[in-house]
Amino acid sequence: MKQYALYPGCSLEKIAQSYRVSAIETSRAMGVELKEIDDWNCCGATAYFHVDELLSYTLVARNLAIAEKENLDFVAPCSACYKNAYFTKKYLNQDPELAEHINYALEEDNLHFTGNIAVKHLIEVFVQDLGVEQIRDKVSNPLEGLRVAPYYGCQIVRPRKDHEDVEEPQFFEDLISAMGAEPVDYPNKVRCCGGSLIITSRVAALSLVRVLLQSAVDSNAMVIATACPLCQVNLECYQEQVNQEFGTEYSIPILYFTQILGLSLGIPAKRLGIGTELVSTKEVLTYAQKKENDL
Amino acid sequence: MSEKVGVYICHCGTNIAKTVDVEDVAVWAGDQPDVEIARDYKFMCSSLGQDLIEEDIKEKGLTRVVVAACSPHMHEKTFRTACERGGLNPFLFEMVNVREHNSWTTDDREAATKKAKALVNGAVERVIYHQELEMMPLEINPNTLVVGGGIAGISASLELADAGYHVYLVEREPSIGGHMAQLDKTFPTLDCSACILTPRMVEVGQHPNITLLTWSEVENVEGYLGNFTVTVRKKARYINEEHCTGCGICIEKCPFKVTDDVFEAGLSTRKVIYRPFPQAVPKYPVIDTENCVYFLRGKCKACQIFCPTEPNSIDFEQQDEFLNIDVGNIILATGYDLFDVSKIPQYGYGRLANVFTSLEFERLVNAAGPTSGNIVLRDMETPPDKVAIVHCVGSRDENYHKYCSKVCCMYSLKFAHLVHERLPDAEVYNCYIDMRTPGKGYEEFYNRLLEEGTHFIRGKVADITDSARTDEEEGKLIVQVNDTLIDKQRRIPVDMVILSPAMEARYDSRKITQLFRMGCDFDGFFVERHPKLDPVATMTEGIYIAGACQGPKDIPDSVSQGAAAAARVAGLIARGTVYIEPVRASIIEEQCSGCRICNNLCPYNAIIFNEDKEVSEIITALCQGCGTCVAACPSAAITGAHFTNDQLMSQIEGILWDVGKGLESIKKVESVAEIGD
Amino acid sequence: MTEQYEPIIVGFLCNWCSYRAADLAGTSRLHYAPNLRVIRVMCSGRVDPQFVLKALRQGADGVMIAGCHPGECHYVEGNIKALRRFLLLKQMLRQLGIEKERVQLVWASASEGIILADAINRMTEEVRALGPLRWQDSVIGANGHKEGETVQDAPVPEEV
Amino acid sequence: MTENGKPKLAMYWAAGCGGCEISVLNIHEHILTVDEVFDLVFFPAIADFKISDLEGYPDGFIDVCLFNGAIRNSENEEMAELLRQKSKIMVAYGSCAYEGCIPALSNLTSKDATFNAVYLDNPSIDNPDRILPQISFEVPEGELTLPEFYHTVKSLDQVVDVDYYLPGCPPESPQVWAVLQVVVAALLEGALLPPKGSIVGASNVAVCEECPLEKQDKSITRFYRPYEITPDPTICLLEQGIVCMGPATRAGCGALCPQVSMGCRGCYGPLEGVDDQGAKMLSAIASVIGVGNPDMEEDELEQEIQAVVDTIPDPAGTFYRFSMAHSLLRRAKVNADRSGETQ
Repeated sequence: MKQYALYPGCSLEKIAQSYRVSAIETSRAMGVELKEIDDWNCCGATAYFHVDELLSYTLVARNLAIAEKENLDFVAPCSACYKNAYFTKKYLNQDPELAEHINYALEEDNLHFTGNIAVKHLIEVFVQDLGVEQIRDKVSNPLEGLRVAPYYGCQIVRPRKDHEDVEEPQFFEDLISAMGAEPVDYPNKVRCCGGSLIITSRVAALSLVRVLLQSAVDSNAMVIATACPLCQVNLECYQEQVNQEFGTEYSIPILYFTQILGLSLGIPAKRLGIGTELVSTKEVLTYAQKKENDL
Repeated sequence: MSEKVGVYICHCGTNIAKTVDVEDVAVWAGDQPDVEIARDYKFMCSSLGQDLIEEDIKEKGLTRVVVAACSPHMHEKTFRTACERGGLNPFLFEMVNVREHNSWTTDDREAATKKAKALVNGAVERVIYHQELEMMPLEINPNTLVVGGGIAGISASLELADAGYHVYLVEREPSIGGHMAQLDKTFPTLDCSACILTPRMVEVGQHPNITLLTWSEVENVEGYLGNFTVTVRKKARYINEEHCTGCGICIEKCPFKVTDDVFEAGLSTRKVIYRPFPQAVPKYPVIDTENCVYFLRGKCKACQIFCPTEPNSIDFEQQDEFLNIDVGNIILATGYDLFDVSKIPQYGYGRLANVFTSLEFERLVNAAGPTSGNIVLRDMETPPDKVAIVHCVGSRDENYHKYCSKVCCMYSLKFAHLVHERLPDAEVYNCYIDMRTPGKGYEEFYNRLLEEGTHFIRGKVADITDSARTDEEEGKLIVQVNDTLIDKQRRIPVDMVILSPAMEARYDSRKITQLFRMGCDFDGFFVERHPKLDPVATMTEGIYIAGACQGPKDIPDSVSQGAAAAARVAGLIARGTVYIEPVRASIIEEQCSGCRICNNLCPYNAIIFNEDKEVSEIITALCQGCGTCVAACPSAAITGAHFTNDQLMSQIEGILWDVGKGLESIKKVESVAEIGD
Repeated sequence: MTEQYEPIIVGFLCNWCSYRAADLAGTSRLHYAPNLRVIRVMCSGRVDPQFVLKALRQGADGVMIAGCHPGECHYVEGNIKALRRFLLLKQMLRQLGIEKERVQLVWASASEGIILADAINRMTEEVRALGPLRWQDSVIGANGHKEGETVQDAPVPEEV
Repeated sequence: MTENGKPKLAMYWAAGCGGCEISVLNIHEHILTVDEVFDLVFFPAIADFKISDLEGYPDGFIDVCLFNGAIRNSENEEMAELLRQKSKIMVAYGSCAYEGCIPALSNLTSKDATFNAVYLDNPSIDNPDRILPQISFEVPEGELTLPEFYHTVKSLDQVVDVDYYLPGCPPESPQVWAVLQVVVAALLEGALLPPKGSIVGASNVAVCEECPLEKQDKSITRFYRPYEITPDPTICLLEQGIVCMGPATRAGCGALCPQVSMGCRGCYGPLEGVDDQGAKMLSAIASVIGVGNPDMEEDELEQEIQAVVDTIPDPAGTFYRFSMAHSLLRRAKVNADRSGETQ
C-alpha cells in the first residue's frame, strides 16, 4: 500500500470537506494511503508570499520538513498549497544560504529541510504515479455519456513547472476518459477563476467566472470537474451572483475530480460528500445510478 | 643559417602604439641576430609603408621580411605583394599579430611590449626556415553546379549561362520556381509573382547553356575548387522526357486525386500523375509512386493508355539515374522552410479551422490557386468580414527563433492590401511588434495600407480562441492582444486569422553542410566567409551560397545574391587558372617506410598507397594543407609546406626566448652532441 | 615590474576557428590575460605532441591547444585527431609529473571570442597557482648531478 | 699508431647490461680478424686492464673506443671523459650510450625513491639503521669512496663529444661487423669516414620497411598487452592492437621482433628529423585510434576515446623505453604532487 504524506491545507478542513473525503475514498480504492501530516501549519496561500517571502518559505518548509521525517512524498490536493510547496523546495535547493537560514529557524522544532522528497498535486498521484491504465482497470461503473469539462485552474500549470505543455495540457482529459466519461474540449481550461479577487474586486472576478461558465455551456458540458477548492467555490457558490450581475441563468454542477472518479469506482455518492452542493448534481448522479445499488 | 631579415613594427595609428612601445621593440629587434634592419612605422599597410619594404629588399638585399601589425587575415596578402614587388618570394615573409592578439586585449603596456618582442622573435626565428614557394595553379572547370531552383538559383544560373558558361541546375522538386512560384503578388510593387517569375523559368528551360536536372538530388561531392565531381541522383519520373510533349492528357485521365501538401499547402488536391503548377518548367509530369495504384497494386495504367505519343511516354520501368558531373564551382541556393506554427498551441492552428498560415493564404488569394483567388474561409465558400494578420509568429521570440525574419511585415501588409482589394468592406487587423519596412518603396507601401484603413495593433498576440464572451464574439475567432499603444487588453473578434511564420533553415541543412564540407550556424543557416564583406562565399573555396539558405531575406536580396555568386564564379572561370596557397603536404619517398599510419587520416582521400613501391604518396591537388598527416607521420617523412616542423619548432624556441635563461636568447644548441647541462 | 609571477603559456590556435576567435576578442576589445603567446597552425590536427613537449622544455609554464568544436572543423575531422592525441598525451604528461592544468585543449569557434578569452584567463590563473615550471633550470638543471642535493618528498614508485 | 702499427681498440662498459660486449664477440669468426687487425689496449670485460694503464696512454692513443652503457654515476662520467681524452674516435655503442635505454627509465622517478626501494622499505631488506651508501666513509684504514649516484641518467653525448652512434639493444652483430670494417678501411686504407655525429649501423627508414608482415589501413579500437592476445603472425601487429614502435624506429635490425609476433620496442631510436621518439610515436598511434567521429556530442566523443587510451596503461614507459635520456623533457619532474593521481 503506497503511502503519501497528505498536506490537506485549510480549505479541506472547512469548505472543501467533500474534496477531502472523496480524496481519501478514491485513493484507498486505488490502493494508495494518504497519511495526514501531524501538526501541519498554513501554507501562506497566494497572498502571503507577496507580504513576506522569507516567512512564507519558512511556513512551507516546516510542512515539508515534517513530511521528510517520515520520508514520504508530499501531496497537496489544493493547487495553491501545491504551488507554494513546489517553489519552496525549488528555491531552497537552489539557494543554500536561504535553506541554511530557514533550517536555523526550523531547529526550534528540531526539524530539518533537505528537499529530498517529491512534491506532487493530488491529480498527479492519480495520473502519473498510478497511471490512467491502472485507473481504467479499476473503474467498475464507467460514466458513459457524462460530458465533463476538465477545469485545470491556473496554479497547477503556472508558473511553469515541469508539466507538459502549459497552454494545452492533456492529463485531466485522459483521467476523465479513464472514468468512462467524455471529456469536453474546454478552451478556457487553464484560464483564471478569479481566485481571491472574488473578495477584493468582486465584479472583475465574477466576469471571469462567467466566462468559464459560459464556455462550459458552449461546449455543452454537464458538469465541470476541478482540482482546487478555491476554483470550486468561485465557480459554484458564486453562480447565483453571476446570474444576478449579468442576468444569466447558469446552473452547472461543479464537482471535484475525486468525486466523479469515486462515482466511476462505484463508491456511493454520500461517501464522496456529494449532495451538499448549492447547484444540484442530481443529473450527474443519474449517470452513476445504474451500478450504485448493487454495491 | 644566416639570413638578412627586415623587421617592421606598425603603429597602426594608435591601435598598437598606444599599448606596445613600438620604438623599443624596433630597437630591440634591430640588434637580434640575423636582423638586418628593424623599423617602426605609423601605417605599414599604407602604400608608403609597403614601399619601405620594397626599397629595403632592393637596397639592403633582405632575404626575409617580418611585419608585426594586425591579424594576417587582414593584410597578409598586402605585405606578400609588397615583398613580391621588391623581388622577394612572397612566402619568405611572416606576419606577427600584435594588435588583435596583443595591444587590443590589455592596457598593461609593459606586458604588451614584452609579448610583442616574444612574438616578433618567434617570427624571426621561424622566417629563417621559410622556403621559396610558388602559388599553385589550378585549372578551373568552366561548368558550374547550382543547387536549388528557387529565384536565387535561377538568377545565378541565368547570369552564368548568359555569360556563356555551362550550368547544371539541380532541383529537388519536379519543377523549378521554389517558394516564389506559390506566391500571388509580391511587395511592394504588387507584381504578380508568377508573371515576373515564369519568364525567367522559361528562359532557364530553354537556355542552351543550362542543363536542368529537376526531381533530382545531390548524393555525393568529391574534389576541390576547380575540380569537383558531383554525383546527382535523377529520381525516376516514370515519364520518358524525349517523347513527352507535355500535353497533360495523362493528368486529365488519371482517376486518382490526393491532397497537395507541397505546392497547394494542403488546400486542394492534385492527380497522382501531376505537374506542381501549370507553368512548371520542365513541362514533364511526375508519377507519385506512393499513391499510384499501379505501383501499389499493379492495376490502372490509365495515363499510359491515353498517352498520345508514339512511342508511349509513360515508362513504369524507369529507374533512378546516377549522373557524375564535373564542375569547377558550386552555388548553393537551397532556400528556406517555414516555421511550423502548430508549435505555438495557443494560436490554435490545426485546432481552429479558420487559422491559416501565410503560405495557405498565398494559395487562397492566388488566381491559379484552389479558390481562383477568392478569399474564403476553410469551408471554401463564405468570405470573411474581419481578418486578423499576426506578425512575428516564431520570430523574435525567446522560445523559438530570436532573429527577425525580415520579410513577414512586408508580406503581411501585402495580405492586408489584398483583402481590402478583394473584399472592400472587410476589416483588417494587423498585430505587429515593430513594423519593419526597410526596403525601397516599403515604407510608402505601409503608408498606403494606413490610408486603406487597416487597423494596426502594436502588440504581440497572446492567444486565439473561439470561446466567445459576448454575443458579438459568438462564432468568431477572438484574437487576444495587449495593444501597447493604448495600453489595453483587447479581444478582437474576427472570422479569419493569418499567421506569418518565421523563415527557418531547411530541415536538412546540417546534412547539406556535411555533404559540401562547409559550415552552418546554430539556426542552420549556411555560414558566409565574412558577414559584411563576403556574404556569398563560404570558408570552403569553390562553394558559394545565395538566397534564403544564408539567412532570411526577400526576393530582391535573393536575386542580387544569386547574381553576386554568379559574378564570383564567372570571375574565376574567366581567369581559367587560379593560384591557391601552396600550403600542401608532401611525402619524402626515401624516408617513407610504408607503415601506412597516414593512409586513413585524410578526409580528402589525398593519401594513397603505392603497392609496388610500398610507399604512401600524396595527391597534391587533393590535399587541403591541414597538416594532420604531417603531425602523425612517425618517421617525419611527410612535410607540410609553409608549416614545416623546423619552422614551428624554431618559432616555439623564438617566442620563449626570454624564459628561464635570463634575457639573452638560447643559442641554437647544435643538434648532435649536447655538451653537459 | 609587478612582483607577481606571470606564467607564460604557448597557444597553438587553428587558423579557421580559434585564431579568428582570438581576432574577434581583440576587435571587440575584450581584455584578457596577456600571458598567452600564439602560434598559428592551419588546423589543431597539425599540432604534434612534440611541439607541446618542446614548448615545455623551452620554458613555457603551460600549453593551450585550441581548435574548432567537433563537427565544425574546416578540414572535417582534424580536431578529432587533436583530441585523440591530447587524451593520450595527457596520460603521459601525468607520468612526467606535469600537472594536468598545464596542458589544455579548448574548443572555440570563430564567433566565440568570449569563450576563448575566458579560457585563457582561467588557464592563466590555474597555471599561476601552480607556479613556474622552468623545465630547463628547475627539472633538468636541478636534477643534474650536483653533489648532495636531495629532492624533498620523493613519490613512492608507482606500481604499474 | 705506434709500436706494432696496429690500430688501437678500446671498449668500455658503463651503466649497461653487458649485452653489447657479447654482441661484439657475437660476430663469430670475424673476431679473429678484429684481433688480427686491432691491438686491444683497453677492454676490461674480456681482459684485466687497469685504469692506470689507460691513464698511462698518451692522449689520442686509442684509435677507436666503443663506449657502451649510460652515465649513471660519477665513475661512468669520469671514465667517459678519460676515454674521450685518450681516443681519436669515440663511438656511442648500443642504445644505452646512444640514448639512455632501460637505465634511463629511472628518470621517471627520483634518486631518493630508488634508494628508498632498494635500501629501505623492501620485503627482502634488513636495514634497521636505515644506512644508505655514502660517497665517502672514514674507516681506521683510511677513506673509502664510492662513485656518486646521479639523480638523472644521461646518454654518452650529454657528457662528452661523441663521433658516431651505433644504435641497438644490443646492436645486431652483422651491423657491428659492417661498422668495424668501415673503421678498419678508414684506418688502414685511409677510406673516408662518415661525417662526424652520424648514426652508423642502422638505416634511415623505419622498421616497417624491413618488416614482412602485411600492412593495411590502421584503425585501432583497443590496445592489448603482449600476454592478452596471440596475434595473427602474418598481419601488422599494430593493426591488431599491439603497441609496435616499428613505424617510429630506425630499421637495421631486420625487424627481428615483429617477425616473432612481438611488437618492436624502439631500440634503434628515432628517425632523422624526429626530436622526441616517444612523443612522435604517441602522435602516430593516437591519430589512428579508430573511435570518435565529428557528429558525436563532445563528452560522448571524449569518453569513447578515453576508453581506448586507457588500454595503454604506461605510455611513458612504452614510448620512451629506450630514448628517455634523449627525450625533450629528459626526465620526470619529481617533486610534483602526484599523491592525488593514481596510476
